[in-house]
Amino acid sequence: MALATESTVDPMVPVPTTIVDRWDETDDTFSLSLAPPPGYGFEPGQFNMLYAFGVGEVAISVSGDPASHGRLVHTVRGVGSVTKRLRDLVPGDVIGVRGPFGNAWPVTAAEGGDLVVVAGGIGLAPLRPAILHALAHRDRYDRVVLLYGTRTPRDLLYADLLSEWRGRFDMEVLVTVDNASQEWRGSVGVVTKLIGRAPFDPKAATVLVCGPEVMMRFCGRELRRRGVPTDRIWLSMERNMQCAIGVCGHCQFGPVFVCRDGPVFRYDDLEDLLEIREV
Amino acid sequence: MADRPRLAVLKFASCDGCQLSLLDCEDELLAVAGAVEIANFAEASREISPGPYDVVLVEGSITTDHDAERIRQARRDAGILVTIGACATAGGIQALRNFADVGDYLRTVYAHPEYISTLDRSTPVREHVTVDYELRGCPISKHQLLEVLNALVNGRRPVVPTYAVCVECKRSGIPCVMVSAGTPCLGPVTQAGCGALCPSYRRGCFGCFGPMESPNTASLSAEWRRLGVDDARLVDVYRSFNAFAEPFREAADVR
Amino acid sequence: MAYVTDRAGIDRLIGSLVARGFHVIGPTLDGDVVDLGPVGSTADLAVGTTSVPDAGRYRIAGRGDDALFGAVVGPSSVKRYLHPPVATLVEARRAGAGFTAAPGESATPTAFVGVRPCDVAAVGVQDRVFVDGPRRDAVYGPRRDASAIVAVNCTEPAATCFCASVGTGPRVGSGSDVALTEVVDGDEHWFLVEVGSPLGADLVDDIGAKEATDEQRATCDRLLDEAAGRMGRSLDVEAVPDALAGSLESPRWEEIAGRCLTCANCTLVCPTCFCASVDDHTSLTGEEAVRVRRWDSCFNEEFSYIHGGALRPSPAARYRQWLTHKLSTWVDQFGVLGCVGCGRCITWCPARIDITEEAAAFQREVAHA
Amino acid sequence: MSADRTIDVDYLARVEGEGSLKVAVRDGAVDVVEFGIFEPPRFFEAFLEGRPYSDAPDITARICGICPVAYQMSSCHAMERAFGTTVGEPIRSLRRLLYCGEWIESHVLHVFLLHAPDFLGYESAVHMAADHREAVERALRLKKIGNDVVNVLGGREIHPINVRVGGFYSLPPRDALRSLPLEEALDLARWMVDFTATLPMPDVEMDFDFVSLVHPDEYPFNEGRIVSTSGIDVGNDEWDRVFVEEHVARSNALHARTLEGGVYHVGPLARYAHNRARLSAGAREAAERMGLPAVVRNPFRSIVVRAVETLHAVEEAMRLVDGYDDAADPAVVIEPRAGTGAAATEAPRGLLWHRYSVGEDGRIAEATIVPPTAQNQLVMEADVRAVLERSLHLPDDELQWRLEQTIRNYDPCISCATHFLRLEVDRG
Ligand SMILES: Cc1cc2nc3c(=O)[nH]c(=O)nc-3n(C[C@H](O)[C@H](O)[C@H](O)COP(=O)(O)OP(=O)(O)OC[C@H]3O[C@@H](n4cnc5c(N)ncnc54)[C@H](O)[C@@H]3O)c2cc1C
Ligand code: SF4
Ligand code: SF4
Ligand code: SF4
Repeated sequence: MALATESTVDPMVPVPTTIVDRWDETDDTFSLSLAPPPGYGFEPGQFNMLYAFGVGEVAISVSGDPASHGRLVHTVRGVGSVTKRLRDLVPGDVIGVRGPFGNAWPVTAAEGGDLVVVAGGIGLAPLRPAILHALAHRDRYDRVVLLYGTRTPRDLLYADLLSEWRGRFDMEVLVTVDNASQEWRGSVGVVTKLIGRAPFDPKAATVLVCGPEVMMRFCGRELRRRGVPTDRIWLSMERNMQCAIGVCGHCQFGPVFVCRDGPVFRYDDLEDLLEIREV
Repeated sequence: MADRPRLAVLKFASCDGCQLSLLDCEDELLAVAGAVEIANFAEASREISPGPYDVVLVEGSITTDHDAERIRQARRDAGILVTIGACATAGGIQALRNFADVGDYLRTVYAHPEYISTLDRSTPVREHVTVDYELRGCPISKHQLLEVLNALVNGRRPVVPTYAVCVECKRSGIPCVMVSAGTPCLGPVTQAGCGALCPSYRRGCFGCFGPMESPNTASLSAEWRRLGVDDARLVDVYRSFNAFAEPFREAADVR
Repeated sequence: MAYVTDRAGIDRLIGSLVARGFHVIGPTLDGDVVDLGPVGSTADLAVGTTSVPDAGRYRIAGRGDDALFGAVVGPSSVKRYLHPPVATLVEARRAGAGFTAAPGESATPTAFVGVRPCDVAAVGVQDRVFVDGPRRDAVYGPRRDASAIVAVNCTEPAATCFCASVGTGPRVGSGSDVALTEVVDGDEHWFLVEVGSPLGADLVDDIGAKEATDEQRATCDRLLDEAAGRMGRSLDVEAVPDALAGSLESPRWEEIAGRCLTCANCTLVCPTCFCASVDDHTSLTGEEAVRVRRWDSCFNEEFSYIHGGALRPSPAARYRQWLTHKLSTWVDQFGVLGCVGCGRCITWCPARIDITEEAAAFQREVAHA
Repeated sequence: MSADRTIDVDYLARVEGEGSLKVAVRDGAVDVVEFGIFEPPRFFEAFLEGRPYSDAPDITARICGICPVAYQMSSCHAMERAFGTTVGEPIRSLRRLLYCGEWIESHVLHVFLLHAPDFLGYESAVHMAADHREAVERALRLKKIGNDVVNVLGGREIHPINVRVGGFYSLPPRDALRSLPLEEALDLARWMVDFTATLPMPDVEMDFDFVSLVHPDEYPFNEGRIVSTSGIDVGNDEWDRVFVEEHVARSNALHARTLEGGVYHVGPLARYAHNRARLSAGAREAAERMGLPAVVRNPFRSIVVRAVETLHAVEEAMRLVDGYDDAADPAVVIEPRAGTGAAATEAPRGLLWHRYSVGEDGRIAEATIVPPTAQNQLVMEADVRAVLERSLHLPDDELQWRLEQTIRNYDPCISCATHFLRLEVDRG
C-alpha cells in the first residue's frame, strides 16, 4: 500500500510521519527510522520522497528490511539543503513521506543463480533491502556476493552489518576503498577492480549495481567483459526528481523516466545511452 | 540559524537603490525587523553595532583602495555574504570607467582631480572576496531580497533562478515584443528576476539583471542586427548597467 | 449530424456555457497579439483580426471581415489553464511537533472556445502525461474534468502550420465537445456545428442550430481539404523519430547551439511541453510552507541539476534533449509524438530556429550516412 | 565642559549615501564645520558623453535610487528642449502624477523612517515602532501608496522602466490608475501633517536665500522659472549664469553658490516659500491649521512642510487621475537634432538641473547635472554652525545627535551629490 495515494487523492501531498529513531552511519551519512502507517510495504529498490518542512523534498531509497513492517528506514547522505536539514532532525520530529515509488530489484528473477551486488558509496543503501531479502531467503540463491567500494574506510556504511555479513559462510563480501590510511588492511582501488576476482558464475549470476553513474558505467563494461549477459545486469539510476510520478520531466534519461520506468533498469536497455555525454 | 540572525547592510559605490529596496518592503519591513536583528544599516539607523553578522548584504562596487579594504573586513565579519544589485555583482554603471581613462573622467567632472582618490576600475565584490549569494538587478527585485532573507532565516535554499527573462515573460503571458513588434529585447540573454518587467510595458529588456546562465549574445546580436540595430548601438546596449559582466563585455567587442 | 448557425448562435453558445457555470476562454486581442483571454460574448473575441506568423515573427492584421476566429494559434494554449504556469501543490502548516499538509489548488470549470485542432490534439497528449499515467496529477486532472472544448477547424493555415503532416488537423479529431467550421464568404458568414460529446449535444440544443444542408457540408469539406494542401511546413512523422534516435552524437547539435539562445521560449509556448519544477516557500516566521510548481524547461541549466552539478551543462545537450523528446522519445514514453504541428515554437523563437527544418536536416544526415 | 571640542561623525546615518561631519570648537567658539562627502565618485557626466540621447533617463536615474524619477524628469525635459519638442496631454499630467508618487514615497521615507526618530529620540524607525507601532505602520502604508503610483506608471519604484524621452513606453490603463487607493492616502496624509506638527521643535530661525521653481498656475514639479528670495528669476537654461559650482578638498561633490558667492537653500522650504498660494486646497488649509507662516525659516520645521507637500501630492494625484484618459499615444515622436537643452525640476529634496548638448548623430556631446544636495551643502554647514553656537551647552553625544538632525533637515542625498559635474577644467 502506498502512502500518498491511500491517504489522499493527491499524490503530491506528503504524509506527515514521525521519526522514531535516527543514528549516524558515517561522518556525513545517517539513517532515519520512521513509523509508517499500518500496512505500508515496499519492495527492495523502491524509494520515497521525503519532505523536510519548508525546506524541500528529496528522493531517498528505502534502506531497511522489507520484512520488517514496523519500521521504515532510510539512509541519507547530507549533501545539500534538504538532506542536511533531515540530518539535523531528532526522534519525535515529523517529516513528510510520499511513496513508495519506482520499480524493484529483480530479486525473484535472480533466484536459482548467483546474486551479485555491486555498490559504491551511498549506493549500498538501496541495495541493502535486496541483500536482506536474499539472506532471508538464502536457500533460493546460489552464491550471494557483495562488492562494495567507498572513497575511504571512514565512508563505509553499515560497519556492524558488514562485519556480520563477512562472518557468514554463505555470503562473500569484498570491500575496497579508493584512498586508505595506514591502518587499512583491506584492498585499495575502485570497486570495478573487484569484479574480476569475485567468486561467482558469470553465466548464472544476476548483478545489481548502484553507485555514481561513472562507477556504474565502468562496472557494466567490466561485468560484460567477465561474461555476464547484459540482460542480467541491473542498475539503479539517479536523476533530479521533483514529482516521482512522471509529470515534472526532470528525471528523463533518453526514452525513460527514471521515477516511473526505474529507478532500476536493465543494463542492456541503457548501455548505449550511458556512453553518450549529457543525456 | 540560532534565534534572530544579525543583519548588516553595507554600502559601497552605488545609488542606494538596492538597499532602499529593503525599506520599500513596506508590508514586510516590521516583520523582517522582528525576524532578524538589524545590527548595522546606516541608511536606516544610527545604532550601528559591530560585527560579526550572520548575514551581510553588500550594495555597491569597489572603486577605491579604502573600499577594497572595507570589503575584506566585511567578509571577515560575515557569516553569509550576499551581494545585491548590478553594482555589487558586476561593477554597475560606474564600471563604464573600466573602458576609459579615469584621468579623463576626473578632469571632466572635477576641477581639482587631485582631491579625489579613486581606483581606475569599478569591480564587482566577487573579484575581491568570496560571495555566497548574488542578487542581480539594477535595482534588485525586492521580492528576491525578501526571498533570500526568508530562505536564510528558514534554512532553505533561496529560489533565485538563473535562466532567461523569457521564462518569466512567457509564464506571465506577456506578448513577446521581439517577435510580435520587432522591438529588440535582451530578455533571451538576461537573467530572470524582474518578472519580465520591460516587455510587460512593451519595452525591450535592456539587461539590467545581467547575463543569464548560458547567454548566447552572438546569436541574439545577429537577430538585433536583422531588426535594424547597428554595431555602435549594440556596444551601447551591452555596455550599460552590467557592462563589466564577462559575457556582456565580450559581446560589446564587436569589432 | 451537422448543424449551422450564425454569430448570434455563437453568442448563445457562449451564454449557454456561462449559464452552465463555465468560465469561458477564447482568442482575444491582447495588444500586438491574438491570445487566449476571458470571453463574455463574441464581442470579446478578436473579431476581424488575422495573424501572420512566420519564423521568429508574428504580426496581426485586419481581415476586412467579421470573422470571429480569423487568427491561428497565439502564444498561449489550453495548457496555460489546465497546467497553469504557477500552481500551489501543497500548503503545509506547523502543528505541534509536526505539521499538516493539504492540496493547494481547486478547479474552476472552464470552457475553451475557438480551440484549433492542433491544440485539441495537444490536450489529448497532455492527458496521457497527467491523467493516463500511473498516478493522476491533482492539478491537471480536476481542471481537465471540469473543462469543455469548442473547437474550430482550420480553413486558413499559416506559414508555420504543419498539422496536416502530423495528423492532428486541419479538421479536429476526437476530443472536442463541439467543433465549428467558420465560413466567411462575401456577405455570407456562418458556422458549421458538429457535436463531439453529450455535453456538445446539449449545447447545440441550447443554441437552436438548424440542420446543415449537404451543400454547406460540402463547402466545409472542400475548404478543409484545400487547407490541408496549403500548410506552410511539414514534418515526416514516419522517419523523424528514428532519425533523431540515431543522431545523438551528430555534430549538428553544436551547430544549432550556435544559434539557440537557450531562452526556453519554444518549450513554454509548446502546448504539450509539461516540464515543471517545484519550489519551496515559507512564511517569514516559518509557520507556513508552500510547495509551488512552476513551468520549467529542459533549456534551463538547473533543470538537470543533481548534487554535484547540472547533467546537461551544454546548450547543445539541452537542445538535443528538447528536440529528441518532442519528436522521438515522446513516442517511447507516451505512444504519441510530442509535437502537434501548431508551429508555435517556430514563431516564438527569437532566433528563428525551425523544428521542421532541424528535423529534416537530421533526417537528411541519417539518409546520407 | 572644555572649551576645545571636536566632534567627528565619520559615517552619517539615516542619510542616503556616505557623508561625514566634522566640527571643531576652539576657545568656546565654533572654528571648523565641514560636511564631507566621501561617497566615491561615479562620473556620470563623463560617461554620458557619446551615449545616445535616449539613454539619458535610464542612466541618470542610477545616480540616485531615492529620487530616480527626478532624474528621469529633468533629463527628459532637457532633451526635449534640445530637440524643440513639447509633449501634450496626457503625458504632461502623467509625468506630474509620477512625480507625485515619488514625492509621497520619498517624503514619507524621510519624515518617518529617517527624520522623525531624531525628534522623538529613537535610533531608528524600527526602534520608534516599539513605542509608536501604529504611526510607523500608517507611514509605511502611505509610503507604499506613493510607491504604488510610481509602480503603475513606471513599472517599479526604483529606476522605473517606462519613462522615455518623449513620454512613456506604454500608458497605464485607466482602471489601473483609478484603483490606486488615493482616498486612503488622503486620510493618511492629513494625519501625517498632524503628526509632524506635534513633534518637539528646536527653535532656530535662519535667513535663507530660497531657490526653487515657480510656476504661475501650479505648485512646481516639472516646469517653472528658477526664482530666489534674493531676486534671481531666470529660465531653466540660465542656471549657470546665476550659480557657480566649486570643488573643495573635503568633498567628492561640488558645492554650488550664487554668482555673488551667496549661500542658498533648495528643497521643500524654498518651494513652499515661493509657491504656497498654489498648494492644493487641502494642503493650504492644513498649513494654515498648523500655523505655518508664509515663509518658514526654522529648518527643523521642514518636516512639517514635507508633510504638507505630501498632502499636496496626494490631492494633486487624485485630480490627475480623475482627468486621465488612456486613449492616446504613449509618446511623441522624437526627431533628434544637434542642440542644447536644459531643464530644472523639483526633486523631493530640491531643484535638480540638467543640461545636455546633443550632436547631429543624436549622441550626447556634453552633460551637466546639478543635484539638490550639492546646492545645499553650504547652507547645511551654515545651519550646523548656527545650531552649534546655540547648543554648546549640550554634552557631546546630545550635541552630535542634534547636529546630525540638523543635517537631516535637508534630507541630503549623498549618492546624488557625488557624481556630477560640469565639463569645466580648472587650469588654475
Ligand atoms: C531514486 C533515487 C534514490 C535516491 N536514494 C538516495 C538514498 O537512499 N540516500 C541518499 O543519500 N540519496 C539518495 N538519492 C539522492 C538524493 O535524492 C539527493 O542527494 C538529494 O536530492 C540531495 O538533495 P539536497 O537538497 O540535500 O541537495 P542539493 O544538492 O542541495 O539539492 C538537490 C536538489 O535541489 C535542487 N538544487 C539544489 N541546488 C541547486 C542549484 N544550485 N541549482 C539548481 N538546483 C539545485 C535540485 O532541484 C535538486 O533536486 C536518491 C536519488 C534518487 C533519484
Ligand atoms: S519579450 Fe523579450 S523577454 Fe519576453 S519572450 Fe520576448 S525576447 Fe524574451
Ligand atoms: S526586463 Fe530587463 S531591463 Fe527590464 S527590468 Fe527586467 S532585467 Fe531589467
Ligand atoms: S530553440 Fe529558440 S526558443 Fe527555443 S530555446 Fe533555442 S532560441 Fe529559445
